[in-house]
Parts: sequence; structure tokens; C-alpha cells
Amino acid sequence: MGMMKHLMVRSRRRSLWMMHFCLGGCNGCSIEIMAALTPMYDLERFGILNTGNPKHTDVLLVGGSVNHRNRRTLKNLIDQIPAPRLIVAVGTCALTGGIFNEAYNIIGGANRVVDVDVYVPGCPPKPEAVIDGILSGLDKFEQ
Amino acid sequence: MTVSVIPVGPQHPVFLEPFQLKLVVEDEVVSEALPRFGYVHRGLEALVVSKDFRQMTRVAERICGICSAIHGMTYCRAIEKLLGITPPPRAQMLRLVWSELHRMHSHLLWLGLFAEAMGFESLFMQIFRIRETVMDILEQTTGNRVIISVNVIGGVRRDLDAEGADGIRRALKKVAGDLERIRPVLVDDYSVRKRTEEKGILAKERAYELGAVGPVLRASGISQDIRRTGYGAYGELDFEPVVESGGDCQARCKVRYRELFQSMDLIRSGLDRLSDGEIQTKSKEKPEGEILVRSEQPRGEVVYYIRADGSKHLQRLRIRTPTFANMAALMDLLPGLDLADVPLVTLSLDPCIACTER
Amino acid sequence: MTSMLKILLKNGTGRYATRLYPAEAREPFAKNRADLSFDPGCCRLCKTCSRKCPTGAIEVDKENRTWKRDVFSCVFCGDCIEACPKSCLSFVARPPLPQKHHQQAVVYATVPERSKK
Amino acid sequence: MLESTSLVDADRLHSHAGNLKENGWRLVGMTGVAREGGVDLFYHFDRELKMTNLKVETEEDETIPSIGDQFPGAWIHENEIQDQFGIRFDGLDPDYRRLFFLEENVEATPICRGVSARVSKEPGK
Repeated sequence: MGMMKHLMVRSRRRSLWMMHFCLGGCNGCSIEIMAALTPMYDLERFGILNTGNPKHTDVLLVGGSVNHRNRRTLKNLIDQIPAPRLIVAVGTCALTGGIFNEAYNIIGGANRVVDVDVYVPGCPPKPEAVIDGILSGLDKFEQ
Repeated sequence: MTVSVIPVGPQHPVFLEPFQLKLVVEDEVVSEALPRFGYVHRGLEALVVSKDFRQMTRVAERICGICSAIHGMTYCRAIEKLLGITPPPRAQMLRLVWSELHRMHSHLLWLGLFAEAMGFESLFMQIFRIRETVMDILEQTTGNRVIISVNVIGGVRRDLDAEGADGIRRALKKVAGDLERIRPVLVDDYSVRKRTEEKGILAKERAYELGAVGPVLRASGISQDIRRTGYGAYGELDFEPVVESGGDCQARCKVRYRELFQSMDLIRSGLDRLSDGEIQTKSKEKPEGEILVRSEQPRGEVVYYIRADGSKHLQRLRIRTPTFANMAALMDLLPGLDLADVPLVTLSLDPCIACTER
Repeated sequence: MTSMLKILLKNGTGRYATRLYPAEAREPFAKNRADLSFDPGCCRLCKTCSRKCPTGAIEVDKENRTWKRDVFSCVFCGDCIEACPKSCLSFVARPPLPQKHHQQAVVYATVPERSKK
Repeated sequence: MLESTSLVDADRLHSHAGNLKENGWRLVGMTGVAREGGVDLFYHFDRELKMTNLKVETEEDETIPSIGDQFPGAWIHENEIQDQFGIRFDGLDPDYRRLFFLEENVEATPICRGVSARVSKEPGK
């Protein structure tokens, strides 16, 4: 039994599906997440596959700050993702609202609406930092 | 006949950004399309109240990550005109080099996403691999990959040494070779042509009437390019706008593909004409007056309206982005399409929601 | 059809394109704008950096002689570096590490007292 | 003052815009600027890289005719102006009724000078 469990935990760490959702930012983080998926950085080396369906998702990458309209959309998406899930906030806007924090339609970072597990600073973070961010949160799948 | 309403988005695998299309579908044909925006709206035009005009440069760069260098340059040009200063020629030429590099990265991104929207995954990966060469050279010369933040009011903040210029030339040579190799796939391949030809045709008169800009307008056969007004260092260089006549997805793809080569030519001749000297004109004045400034972005013409009253804060900043103008053309294109073509045609206009909503 | 095949064959035989991060991290470019470093030794607590910062990430407290920067608000634009009259600030080529808690985001520095000359 | 701007009354806007359209001008954009007791509306037009502008000075709560029937791309500009300044456009299609970019809980017209939008920043998790 113990061995089975060990095997399960190991294989879960290496077979995550990921989705990215871009909120009210400049789109730069979204491009860098795309770049992390493509040949030069290739997140698929870690078994991480890009998907568009929240029900298939283990890792959600959030880029951009929350505004009044996308708040509900984000909440809705997160509620559909089955546990255990890893939520990574990518880029300054998703962390605190960044340069747009004082704008009238911005509420703040993604942590104002959901519980974020890993914060990746940078404006925008380099693809290496995105990879670092996802890898550093993988222990969440070991419980 | 069954009529149904299909909402596409806000989260959809093909669109990178949240934006909703409500499609009224009769059987499989779209009869009406209603967009819903506001998922990325930040209200950054109102930030002039709390940030001074120098800090607003950083905000202008973050309107959109894909064309940030040109947004920054346009904002700086507008303020420079109000202050009555001219950046030194070397700064103007460096701005041209970096904005054309930005245009290349944007067009390569678009080509990749377009391939992905067709379902051609390996071409998407191939194009993104080519794009990384451009990203590396941007990172090497400016310090960041996407938001390069080189423009300041009065010039640029980073200089380009001989090594950096050589690096750019080498990278361009490599990109040109790689692009030649994918040319037969993008232009001649049977399946790509089947998927893109005669899809989403925007007629010449209609495109002009709807106020479409940039590659969309040029793909419909109208030669319009704001770089021809000769702002910055563009007046010193000679070039002709890239024009195609088809008006369909294939024509838009060809325009952007050929513009990549045009950008490379501009960068090369820009680097050759790079004069020595200062890179910044300093000014302690505060802007005053009213001005309208236009530039050509990867997606078309951007218009900045600025009103200032001589204080630290601007009175009004208004940015009409190219994607905002193209949105009307998109809504005109969608009715009559097959449902399966909607993502491809939408992407062929290069909708950037971060720009559209600001 | 065959044109794509040619490219794919070339990819198969050519050099490996992927950077094997994190196993083989490449050396960052020397002039990268990835993170900021602050030298408290030369700071005069003049607050120029905090005034120039477009996001309000830097706070300078003259009474307690502290300088702090919120890494999560910083957009790494470099306006503070250009503004600093004593050149206490500089860019670091390596990006900041991902964090698990929001509280870890602030970098503190205490500026030492100096004798008046 | 902007170059080549002509001041136009709201009720004569239609005929001016029609003239420009017949002469091959293209609508580039619209800008609203708040002033005491109203809004200055600019209509920017372009032809062969030259620009011309129409300026309409509106009073508060005034309704302006839409130019959507002459320039079919105008709806997106007019909807945004309606969002930001609360100006109503007569004959606007499609009309988002101030919900184009903004949600219902944004009470004030946000870009008016001196008025910060009265929006609660509390999201409620």
C-alpha cells in the first residue's frame, strides 16, 4: 500500500495540466507564459500540459490584476478546478495590482479574490521565473 | 432552422485574453455577433490624476505588452512636442531600431497564434522558436524581454554599443534564414491555404468605411502606413507599405509575413546610419498645450491626445489604440461565417484586448 | 505538406533547441533589469527614489532611518536608479525568487548613522 | 488648440460629418475632455495622412446625435464616451447603456475632472 501511494504521489508531480488566465494587465505575462510552453523553455519536460478546461486543470497561472468585471469570472473558474490545485500569480499586476493599483476599475492583485499559493515577481517575469514558480509549488501535490 | 446563441469566452483556449463573443447561430452559420468587453479594462487614462507626466511613461508602456516600445515612444514624442524639445538623432534612430524589433516580435507572435488557431501545432512551435531569437536580442540590448522601457522623455536611456549592433545584425540574419524556410508552409501549403483563403473577406471600401487600420487595412488593398508621415527617424529611411489585395485571412498573413522582412531592412539601414552623439535631451519644463500624435504600431495606427496645463499632472490623456478601431471591422466580418472559422478569423485581425480596453 | 516535413526532419537532426532550465541555467545578460540592489552605506535618505517611483513601491522613513521596497509592487523600470543622486541603487541581473507568502515581499534596509563632516 | 479644428453645434454635427464622408475622410477616433459644466467632444478624421477635427461643446445631460449611420465604426467610440462621461447618444446601435467597459457598481462617470469614481474597492472573497 505504501509503495502504491508513493508511486501515486510521484506520478502526480510529473503529470500536471495547466491553464492560464489573463486578467486586467498588459498581456505581457500572458506572452511570457506562452513562451514558457514553447520549444525554448518547454514546460512539457515536467509533464505540464496546457489545457483550456478548468475541470482538467491542476495548475492555474493568473496574470494581471482583478477588476470589477473579471472578478466573478476568476472566482467561477477557480471554483471549477478540483482540489488539490496550485494557483500561481504571475507578474506584478497579479501580485498587488502593480502600476494600475490606483486606477478606478482595479480592485487589486489576484489574492484579493482567491488564495494564491505561489507569487512570481517580475514585470513581466522571464519564462525561467515562471518555471521556477510552478516547480516551487509542486509540494502541494504531495499530501 | 434552429437559432441558438453561443457565448464564446471569457475564458477560451484560442483567445489569450478574456473577451466574450455572443454568437447568434443559425444551424452552423453565424448570423449576428455581439461582443462583451470590460474584463481587462483598467481605466489607466484616469491615472493622470495621481501620477506625474514622467511616471506616465511607464504606464503608457504597460498599456499593452506586445507593442509596449511603440506606446512608450508615442507618449514621449507627444510630451516632447509640448515641451518643444527634439531628441538627438542617435536617440531617434535607436528608437526606430527598438520599435522595429518590437514589431518583429509582435508579428512573429501573431503568426504563431494564427498557426495554432488553424490547428497547426508544429508550425506554432516552429515560429515561437524563431521568435526567441528576437526576444534574446531584445533582452541583451535593453535588459528585459517584453517591456523594454528604453524610452524616456527627451530620448532613450540605453545606448547601443558596436557589439550590440553586431548582435542585432547576426540575429536578423538568422531570423531571415529561418523565416525563408517556413515561407512555403505559410504561403503554399495546401491545408493552410484551404483553411485561410477566402475566409473572412473584408472588401476594400468596407474596410475604409469601418475605419480599420494597419495590416488589416493594407491586406484589403489600401496603402496606408503612418510611418510614411516621417515621424522620428522614419523620414530618413525609404520604404513602401506592404499591400495585398485579397482581404482574406491569407492576405493578412502575407502582409504580416512580408512586414517582417521590411522591418529587418529598416533595422539594418537604421543601424548603418546610426550617428554618434548624445542620447538624451534634458528639459526641466512642464508640458502645456493640446496635441494629437500618431504612430504606426504592429497592429496599426495609434492616436494619442494629450491636454496639459503646465502643471506636473496632465489634464487628459486619451489613447485610441489600433485594435479598438479594428473591433468594428471584426464585428462586421463575423456574420455569415461558419462557426468553426470564427476563432481563426477573429485571430486574423489580431485582437489585443489589453490595448482595446486600456 | 513536404515543406513542413523538411523542417521537422531538420529539427530532428539539428541541435537541441530547448534550454534545459533549471538543470542548466544560462548566465543572465550583464545589463538585465531583473532586480534591484540597494547599498545603505551611501544613502542620504533624500527620498528622491520614493518620489520618482511610478508604483509607490519604495518608502523612506527619515526618523527611523529605514529604506524599504515592496518587491511585489516594483515594476523594475529603473527610474529610481537614474534619479538617485548618490548612485546607491543598481540593477541585479538575476530575477527575484518566487515567494509563497505575501508578507515576504518587502525588502528592508537600515541606513547607518554617519558623522557630520 | 488642435490644428484644423472646427467648432460645430450638436444639431449640425450630422451634416458636417456627412460632408467629410463624401470627401473621403475616415473616422479615426473620438475624444472627450471634461470642462466646467460639460464635456468637449472631439471627432478626429483622417484622409491621406492629414487630419481634421470637429469639436462639439456639450452641456451636462445633453443628448448628442450618433454618427453611426454615416461611419459604421463609430459605435465603439460612442459607447466608450458614454461609459466615461455619461453623454447619451441618440440612435446608438448597439447601445450598451454605460455597461460597455464598466460594471453596474461604478457610480460616477470616472474620467470627469476632479471626480474620482465612487467605486468600492472591497471585493468580498
